[in-house]
Amino acid sequence: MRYIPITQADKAAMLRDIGVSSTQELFAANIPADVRLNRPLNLPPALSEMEILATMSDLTRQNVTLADYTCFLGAGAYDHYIPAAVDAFVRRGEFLTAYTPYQPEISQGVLQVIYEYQSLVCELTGMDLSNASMYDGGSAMAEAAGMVVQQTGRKKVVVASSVHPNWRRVVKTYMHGIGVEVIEAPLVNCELDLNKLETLVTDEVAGVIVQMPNFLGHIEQVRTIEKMAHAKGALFVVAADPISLAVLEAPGNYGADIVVMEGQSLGNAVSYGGPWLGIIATRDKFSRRIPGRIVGATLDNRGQRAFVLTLQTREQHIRREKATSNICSNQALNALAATVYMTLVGKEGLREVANLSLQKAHYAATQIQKLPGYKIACKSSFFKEFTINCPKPAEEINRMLLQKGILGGYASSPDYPLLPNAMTIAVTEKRTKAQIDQLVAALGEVK
Amino acid sequence: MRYIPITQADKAAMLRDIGVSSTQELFAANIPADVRLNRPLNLPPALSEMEILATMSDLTRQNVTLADYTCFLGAGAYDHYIPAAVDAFVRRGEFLTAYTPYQPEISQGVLQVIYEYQSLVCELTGMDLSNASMYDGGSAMAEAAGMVVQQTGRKKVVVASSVHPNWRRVVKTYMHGIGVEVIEAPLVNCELDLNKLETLVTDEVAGVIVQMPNFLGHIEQVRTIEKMAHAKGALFVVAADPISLAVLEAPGNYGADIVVMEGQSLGNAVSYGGPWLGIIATRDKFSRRIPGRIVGATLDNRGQRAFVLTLQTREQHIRREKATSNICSNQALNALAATVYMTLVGKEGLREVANLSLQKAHYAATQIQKLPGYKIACKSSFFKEFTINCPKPAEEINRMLLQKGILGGYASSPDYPLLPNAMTIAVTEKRTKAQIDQLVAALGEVK
Amino acid sequence: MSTLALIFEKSTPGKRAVTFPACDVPEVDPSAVIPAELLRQKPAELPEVSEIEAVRHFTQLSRRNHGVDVDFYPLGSCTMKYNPKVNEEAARLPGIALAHPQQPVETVQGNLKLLHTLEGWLCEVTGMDRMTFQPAAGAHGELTGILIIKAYHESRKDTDRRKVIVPDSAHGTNPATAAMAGFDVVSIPSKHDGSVDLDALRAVVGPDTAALMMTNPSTLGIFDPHVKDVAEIVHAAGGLVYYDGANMNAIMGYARPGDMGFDVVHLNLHKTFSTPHGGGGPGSGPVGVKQFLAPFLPVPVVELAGDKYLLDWERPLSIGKMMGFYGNFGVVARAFAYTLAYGPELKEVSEYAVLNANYIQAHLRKYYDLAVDRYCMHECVISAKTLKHEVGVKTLDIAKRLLDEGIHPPTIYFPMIVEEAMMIEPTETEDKATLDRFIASMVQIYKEAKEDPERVKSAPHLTVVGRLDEALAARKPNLRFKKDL
Amino acid sequence: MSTLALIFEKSTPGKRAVTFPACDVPEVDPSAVIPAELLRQKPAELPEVSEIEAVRHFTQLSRRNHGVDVDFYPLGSCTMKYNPKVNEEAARLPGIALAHPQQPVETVQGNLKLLHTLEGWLCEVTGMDRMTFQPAAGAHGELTGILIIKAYHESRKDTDRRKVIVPDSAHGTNPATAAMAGFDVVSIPSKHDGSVDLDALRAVVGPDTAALMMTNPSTLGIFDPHVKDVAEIVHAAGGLVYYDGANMNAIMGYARPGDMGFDVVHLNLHKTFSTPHGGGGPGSGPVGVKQFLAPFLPVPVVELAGDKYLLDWERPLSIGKMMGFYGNFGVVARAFAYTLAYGPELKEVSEYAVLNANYIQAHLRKYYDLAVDRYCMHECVISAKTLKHEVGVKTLDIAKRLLDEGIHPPTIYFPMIVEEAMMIEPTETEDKATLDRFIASMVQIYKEAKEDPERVKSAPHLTVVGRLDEALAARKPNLRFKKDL
Ligand SMILES: Cc1ncc(COP(=O)(O)O)c(C=O)c1O
Ligand SMILES: Cc1ncc(COP(=O)(O)O)c(C=O)c1O
Repeated sequence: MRYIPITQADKAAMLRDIGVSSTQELFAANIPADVRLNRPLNLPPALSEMEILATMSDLTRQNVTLADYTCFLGAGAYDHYIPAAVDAFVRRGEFLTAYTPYQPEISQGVLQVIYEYQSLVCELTGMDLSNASMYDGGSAMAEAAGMVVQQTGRKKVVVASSVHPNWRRVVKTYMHGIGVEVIEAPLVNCELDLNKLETLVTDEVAGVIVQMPNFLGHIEQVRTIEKMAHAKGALFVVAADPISLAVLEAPGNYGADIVVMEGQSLGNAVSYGGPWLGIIATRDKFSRRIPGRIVGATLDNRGQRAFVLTLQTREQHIRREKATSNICSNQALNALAATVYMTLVGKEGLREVANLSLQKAHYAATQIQKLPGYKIACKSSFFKEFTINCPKPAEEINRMLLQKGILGGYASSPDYPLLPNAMTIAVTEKRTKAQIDQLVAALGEVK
Repeated sequence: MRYIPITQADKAAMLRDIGVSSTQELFAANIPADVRLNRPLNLPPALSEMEILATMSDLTRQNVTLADYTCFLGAGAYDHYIPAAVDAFVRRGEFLTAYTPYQPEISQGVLQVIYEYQSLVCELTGMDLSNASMYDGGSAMAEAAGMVVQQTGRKKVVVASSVHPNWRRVVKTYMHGIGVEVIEAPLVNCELDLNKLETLVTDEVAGVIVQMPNFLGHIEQVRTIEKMAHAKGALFVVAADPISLAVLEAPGNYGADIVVMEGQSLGNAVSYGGPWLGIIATRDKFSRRIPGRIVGATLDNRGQRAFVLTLQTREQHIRREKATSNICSNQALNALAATVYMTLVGKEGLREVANLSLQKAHYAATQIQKLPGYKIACKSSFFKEFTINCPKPAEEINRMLLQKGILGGYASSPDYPLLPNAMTIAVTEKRTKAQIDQLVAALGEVK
Repeated sequence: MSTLALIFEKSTPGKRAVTFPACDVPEVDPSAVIPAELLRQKPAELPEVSEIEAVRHFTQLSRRNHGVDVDFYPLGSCTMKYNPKVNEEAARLPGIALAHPQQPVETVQGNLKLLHTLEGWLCEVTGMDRMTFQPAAGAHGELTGILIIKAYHESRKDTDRRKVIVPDSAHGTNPATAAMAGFDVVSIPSKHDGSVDLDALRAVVGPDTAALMMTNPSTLGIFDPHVKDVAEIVHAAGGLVYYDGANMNAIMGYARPGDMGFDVVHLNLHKTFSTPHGGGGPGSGPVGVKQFLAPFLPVPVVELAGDKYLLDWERPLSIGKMMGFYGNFGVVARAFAYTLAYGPELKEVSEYAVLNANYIQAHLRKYYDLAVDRYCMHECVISAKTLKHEVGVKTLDIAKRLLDEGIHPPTIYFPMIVEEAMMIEPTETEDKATLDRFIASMVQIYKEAKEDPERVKSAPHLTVVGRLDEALAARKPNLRFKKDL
Repeated sequence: MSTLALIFEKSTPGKRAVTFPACDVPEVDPSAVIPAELLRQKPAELPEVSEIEAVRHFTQLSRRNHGVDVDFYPLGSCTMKYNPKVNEEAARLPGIALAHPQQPVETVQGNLKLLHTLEGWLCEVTGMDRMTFQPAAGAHGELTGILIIKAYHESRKDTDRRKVIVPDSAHGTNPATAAMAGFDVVSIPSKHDGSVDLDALRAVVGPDTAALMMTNPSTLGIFDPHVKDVAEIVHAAGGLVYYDGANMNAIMGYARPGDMGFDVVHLNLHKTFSTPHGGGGPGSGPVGVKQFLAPFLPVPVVELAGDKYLLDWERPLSIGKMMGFYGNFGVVARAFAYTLAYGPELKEVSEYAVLNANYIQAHLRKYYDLAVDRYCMHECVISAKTLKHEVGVKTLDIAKRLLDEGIHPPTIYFPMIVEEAMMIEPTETEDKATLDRFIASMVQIYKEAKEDPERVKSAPHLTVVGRLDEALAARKPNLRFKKDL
C-alpha cells in the first residue's frame, strides 16, 4: 500500500457514505462472478522504496554503459552531450506530472514549451509547421508514409535501402496495414543507386523516403532525388539527423515535403532505445494531414497572447476513424528536453556540436584508413558517421574492443551483405582525440 | 565567459551610459596601481561544461563509494536510506537558489519549511525551540558550550571523552578562543566513569556535555549525569543521534538544557563530510541565547498566518559584537532535506528506521561475538553502533575487508588506546542479513 | 506580467549558454568534405540566450502549469495518479539511462532481464501469455494489437475479415486505430451504461468481422456484465477480441482480460503503472496476447535461453516493427519499479481506485446528474445536463470555475454518448481530504451556478490567463514563431 | 488559498509515505537491550502523510518562493549570481556524494586531490600560500582566521594583544567573530565612502592590537585606496590583518589580498564561486593564510606526498578543528566545477560584475541619492533619504514595491552608516535587459512615490501574503507547531 493514502478510518467513513459495507460489494456489483479472479496475483512480494532501488541497481549494474565505455556506436542512437540544465527541467513536477494541456488556462507552461518546440523544429528543418511530437523517428517516418499515401491517393511508397533498417521495418508494418506496397530502392556502395531509383519512382508512387545522412553515415543526392520524386507527382520525405542540420542544408531548402527526425540527440538519453522523440514537420499545405497535437497562439478574454491546442479536427478524439492518425499520448517530455537543449546550445552551440562531430569523425576515418586491412567502404561524403570494411567481421572486432573498454561501431554487414566486414562508426563531439587514437590503436591490433 | 550574458554590443552601450570608454577605467578609478595584479591568473584554461563533468567524474571515479561497497562505517556519518523525493525538493530552483528569507512576502516557502523544521526538531528532542540550523553537529556542540558559558558565567565545561573525538576538538577550539577550560571526563570501558565525573563537575563548571549514544555506540547513564550536572548548577548538554530518538528517550524528557545533533542521517548524503546539518534545540528560557536564525509565525496585513524571521536582536547583523554568535549563512538546504525526510518517513517510518538499525546492529554484534578472537568491548547497551575488540588492529582488518567490497568499521583504538584492536561498527536499516553475514564471514577469516 | 515572452523574443545575437571545447583534432574545412550545394546556407535561428535566461524561462514556464505534483488532477480516463519519485531515480540508473540500444546482448543482460521479468508479471496481471513493450503509448498498442490480429487472419488466409467493431462509447483512438490498420470501422451503439449491446453486436458480427475492440470497464466507468458473452459472440463468428486496458486501474487482481476470453490487450503504463504523463507523454502501451498470437508479435522478442537473455529477430510471422528499438524503455523501467512496490497488492490499487470514485459519485449525485445510476468502477461520469437546462451553466463553465480552486477539471464532453459529461477519475492515490475538497468545490460551484451563474460562466478568474479564443486559433493558425525580417 | 496548512495540520494517524522492509534478522525486544528508563515513552509527533501529500506540500511551498532561478535577485553583499546546473550534477557524482568521511585515505584519493588542487587555485586567486576548506560559511571562516591569528600571537607569547579593530562599515559578522574569539572589539569610524580612516586607525593601533578586519571592497562597494597603508600600519604595530573576502567578486584577477599585505583571507564560495545559497545555506568559507600562519590551520591538512594525498593531523600548533570533518565538501566540489569553467577568465567575472553595478548606479543616481559619488566596484549603494524627506516613502517601502515586479529587492538598511541604504549587487550573470527592467522598475517606483505615495507605502500588493507584523512575531514568539492536546 505504498501510494494509497486512505486510512482504515477514512475507508470506513467513505463506505458509509457510499452505503456499502465493504469495497467487495462495489466489485461484486460490477464484475460477474464468472470472470472474477479468485486467487491472489502471483507476483513477488511488495518491496519498500529502498529495496526497489537496490534491486534495480543490482539488476542493471551488469550492463555495459556509456558512463564507463567509450562509445563509437551510433546506428540510430548517439552519444551527444546533454547539458545538465536539461534534466533539471525534465524533473520539474509541473512538467513531469502534467498531461496533455486540455485546460489551457492552467497549462500555459506546457503549451508555450510546445509552441517553442514547434518553432525550433521549423527553424531547424526549414519547414512551415511541426506537431507537438511523435513516438520516435521510426514511427514518425511511418506516419509520414501514411500522409503521402493519403495526400496522393497512391498505393506505393519507395524507401531507400539506406534508411535505418528498423525504420524501414516500421514503415512496412504500418503500410501493410493499409495495403500499401513498400519498394526498397537499392544502393551502390553506401548511397542510393540513382539510376535504379529513377526506374522505381513511377507515377504510382506516393512518396520517396530517404535518410540524410543515411544509415551508413553517408550523404545522399537529395537534390536529384527531390526532382525525381516531384517529377512523378510523388512527395519527398526526408529523415534527417537534427544535429547535422547545423552543417547540412535544411531539407526545406531542397524541396522536402515532409521531414522526420529522431530527436534523441537533442538532449535525450540513449536509455536503451527510448523514450525518445519523433519529430515531424511539413508544409503549410499539409497542415490538415499532419498527425498529432499542435499548439497555436491565440488571445485570451483579457487580450493577452496565450497558447492552446488547435486544429484538433484532425485528431482521433474528434474525428475518430477519419482522423489523420490514432496518436493520442505523444513524447511531450522529450520535446521539452529538446526545447531546453536547443535553447541552451543555441544557434552557435548547435554549429559547434555539429562541427566537432564532423571533425572528429573525419579524423577517425583518416586514421583508420591508414591501418592495413581497413578501408572506408564508400567514397561519398559523410557527416559524423561512416562505414569501413574491416579485416574481420565487425562483431568479432567489437568483442575485442569491448575488452578494452570501447563500444565499437555497428556491424552493418548483416543489413548490407554487399559490404563485407562492414562497421559503421559514429563519432560525436564527446569523443576526444585520445579516445579516437585509442580506438585506432585497438583496431590496428586486429590481425 | 560561461555565465556572463553581456554581449559586446551591450557592453559598449553600458560603458557609454556610465560615461567611460572601458571597464579598465572603472578599475583604475578604484584599485591603486601598487596592488594591481599585472599578469593573468595562473589557472588551467577554462573548460566547457562537458569537459568539467568528464574531468570531475574521472577525478572522483577512483574513490571507493557507498554505491559499490557495503558500509559498516559510522563514527559520525551514517549510511541511512535517503528517500528519492528528498532530492527532488533539494533540486527545486526556488529552494536551491534563494537566500535567507529577508523578504518574507516572497519567501513564504523557505520560511514555512524552516518553521516546520523547527517544529520537527522540537518534537524529536522534546525541547521547546530550535533554530533554523547550524553548520554541523560538531560546531553546534561548540556553540552549545558557548551558550552554557554565557548563561552561567562560569569558565569551565566538562565534555565526556566518549563524545566524538572531532567534536571534542571543535569544542576545544571554540572554547580556547574565549578562554574556557575544557575538561575531558574519562571512561570505564565504553561509558563515562560516573565516579570520576562526579569529582569533575564542580560548581565552577558551566555545563556537562555528553553524547548519546556515545561515539563508541553505547548508552550513557544520562539520568544520573543530569542530576550531577544540575546539582552543581551546571547545564546539561546532550548530543543525540536523531534516528535514535525514535527508540531512545527524548533528551527533553531527561532534563537536557540544550540538545545538539548531527542531522546528516535525516536525508543528507554522506558527501565526504558535508554539507550536513547542525541541529540545536533548547528550552524557552534560553530563547535569547540561542544562536542563528529563527522563524516565527505571525499575521500579515490581510490577517493571514504567515512566517517571518524573528528574535533577530540576538543576531550579528543587529547586535554585532554583542550577538549570541557570528553565524550568518547556515545549512538551510540541509534543513529542508531533513524536513522532507522526516515528513516522508513520518512518525512510524522513523521508528522503523531506528528499530531496523537496532535489530541489525544487535544481530551483527551477536554473530561477531561468536567468532573466535572477537568480543564486544563493553557490556553496556548500544543502539546501532557498537565497539568490538579484534584479533588484529582494525586498520589491518579493514584493508582485508576492502578487498571483499566491505567498508569496515571505525578503527577506534587510536582515539581510545585503552580499548585494544577496537573497531566501532555501525549497522543501519540498509544493511541486509546477507551483507551482515558476509561481514561476519570475512571477519572470521582473519587469523 | 502575465504574458511570458517567447525564448526567441529573449534572444540577443552573440549570447551563449552551453559551449563546447575547442577542436582537438586536425580540422578539415566542411566545404572540402561536404558538397557545396548540400551545405547549410543560413543557420537555423535557434535562440541565443545565456544559461540564466534559459533557466529562468523554463522555471517561469513551469510555474504557469498544473501537474499531479501541484494538486488534484481527476482527469477521467487518464489515471492521473501519483508518480513516485523513486521511479525517476530508477530510470536514471546508469544501466538504464546510459545503455545504447545497439549494444551486443551480452552487454545488456540486465535490461533484457528487466523486460522479460516485467513481461511475465504483466501477463499475470492481465491473464495473457506473451507481451511486447514496443508500443510507445496506448494508441500505439492498439495499432500493434490490431495489426497482430490482421496478421493472424492473413496467416490463415482468412482475408475477408475487413471489419472491426467498435462501440460508440469507445475512446477515439479505437476507431482511429482500426482505420489506420486498414479496416472498416463498424460502430455499434452502446447501451446507456456504456456496455456492449449484445443484440446490436449480434446484428453486425459475421464472416467479415476481424475483431471487436472493447474498453472494459467502459468509458462510463462500468464493468460490462456480459463481457464474456461479447468475446464468445465474436469468437463464434471467427473474429478476435481486443481489450483496451486503459482502465485496468479498476480491476487489477479482481479480473483479467485473458480470463474474460480476450485475445489481445494493451495496458497504459503511464496510467495504471504510475509513469508520469510528462505534459502529454511519453507513455508506454505494452500489448499482451494469447499464445496462439505470439508468433505475430513485433520483433525482436526477448527470450531466455538457458541463463542468457537474447533478442529473437527470427520470427517470420511477426508484424515487423512498431518503433525503432524496444519501446519507451525508460518508461517501462519506471513501471517495473512500480510493480516491485506492490507485488500482489496491486489489487489494493484497484480496490481504492474504485472506493474513491464511488465516494465522489455518492456525494455529487445529489447535485449533478449521473450517467449511470449504479456503483461505478474507477471513475464516475456525471453530467451538468439539468443545470444547463435550468440556469445555462454548462460543463465547460464548471470546469473553468474549478480552475480557480487550483483543481484540474475532470475530462469533459467525453464519453460523447453522455450529454454535458464530466468524467471523474480520482485514482487511489488521493486521500479523503482531497476528495472532500473537490466535492465541496463542485457543490459550491453548483450553488454558485444557481445564485450567480454569470460568475461561473465567466470563469476562470484567478488563473494567469483567462478563457482563450480557440476559434481564433483555428481560424488564423499561428503555429510557430517567425522572426520579422 | 493563501495560507498553506502546515504539514502537521495535514497529518492523519496511520498515513504513510516511505516505508521500510520487514526485519530480516532475528529480532530482539528493544526493552531487552535498552534500559527501560531510557526507552522513548511517547513517540515524536512527526507528521503522518502520504507521499503525494508530502510532494504537493513542498511543491506548493516552493512555488511561494523567489530564487535566482525565478528572477533577478540583486541582494547586495550576497552575490546572488547564477548557480550553474552542471555544478549540481558534479556534486552528485558518486565519488563525491557517496564517499564517507571516515574512509581510509587510500580510498578517497580523488577527493583529496580535488581539495588540494582547489586549494592551489584559490591561493593563486587570493595571493595566499595555504588554504583550509573547513569553514562552513563566511562567518565561520572569519572565526577560523581570527583564531589562527590568536594562536599565532600565543605561539609568540605575545598575549597582550586583546583587541581586534573593526571599521563600523563592516558586516556584523566581523565584530561578532572577534568577540566570539575572545577579543575586545574596537570599532573605528569609516570614512563616508566606507574606506578605513587612517587617522582613526593610527589612533587605536598599538601593542594590544591583535588584528584588524577589513572588508575590501568595502560594504559601500568601494575599493579602499589606502589598503596597503592599512596593512602596513597594523603590521607596524605588530598586529595581523584579516581580509573579509566576501566581496572578492569585484577584484578577481585584478588584485589579490595577499599582494595587499594581508595575512589571512576568507572567501565565500557561495557568493563568488557560484554555489547556491539554498534558502540560507550551506555555504563554504575557506580561509587562506600566508606561509607563516600555515602551522595554525585547522587539522587535518591535505598534503601531497609523492603521488599520494594524505590527511596531516600532526600539526601541534593547529587551532584544532572548526567542524566535524573537512568542511562542506559538496559545496567545495561545486566551486571546483565553477573554477574549471573559468580558469584565468575569472577576471572577466569581476570585470562584468563591476560593469553591471556601475551601469545601475549611472541610471539610478538620477533619482536616488548615492552613498558615494564615484565609480563603484561590484555593487552600488544608493539611498532613499531625499525621497523619504520629501514624500515619506522609505527604503522599506521601495523594497516592498519591488516585490510586485517579481524582483527581489536589494539589501536594505545596510551598511548602517548610510541612511536609508539600498545595496545593489547585480552580479555579472545578469544581462542588460534584466538590468534595464530593474532600473525601469526603480524609476517607476520613484515616480509613483511622488505621485501616489500611499500606493508604495502599502506595497506589496501582488504577493501571496502582505506585509507582516514583525512586532507581533517578536512579542509573542510562535516558533513551532504544537498539537493541541
Ligand atoms: C480508454 C482509452 N483508450 C486508449 C487511450 C489511448 O492511450 P494513449 O494516449 O496512451 O495513446 C486512452 C487515453 O487517453 C484511453 O483513455
Ligand atoms: C561582507 C560580508 N562578510 C561576511 C559575511 C558572512 O558570510 P556568511 O553568511 O557566509 O557567514 C557576509 C555575508 O553576507 C558578508 O556580506
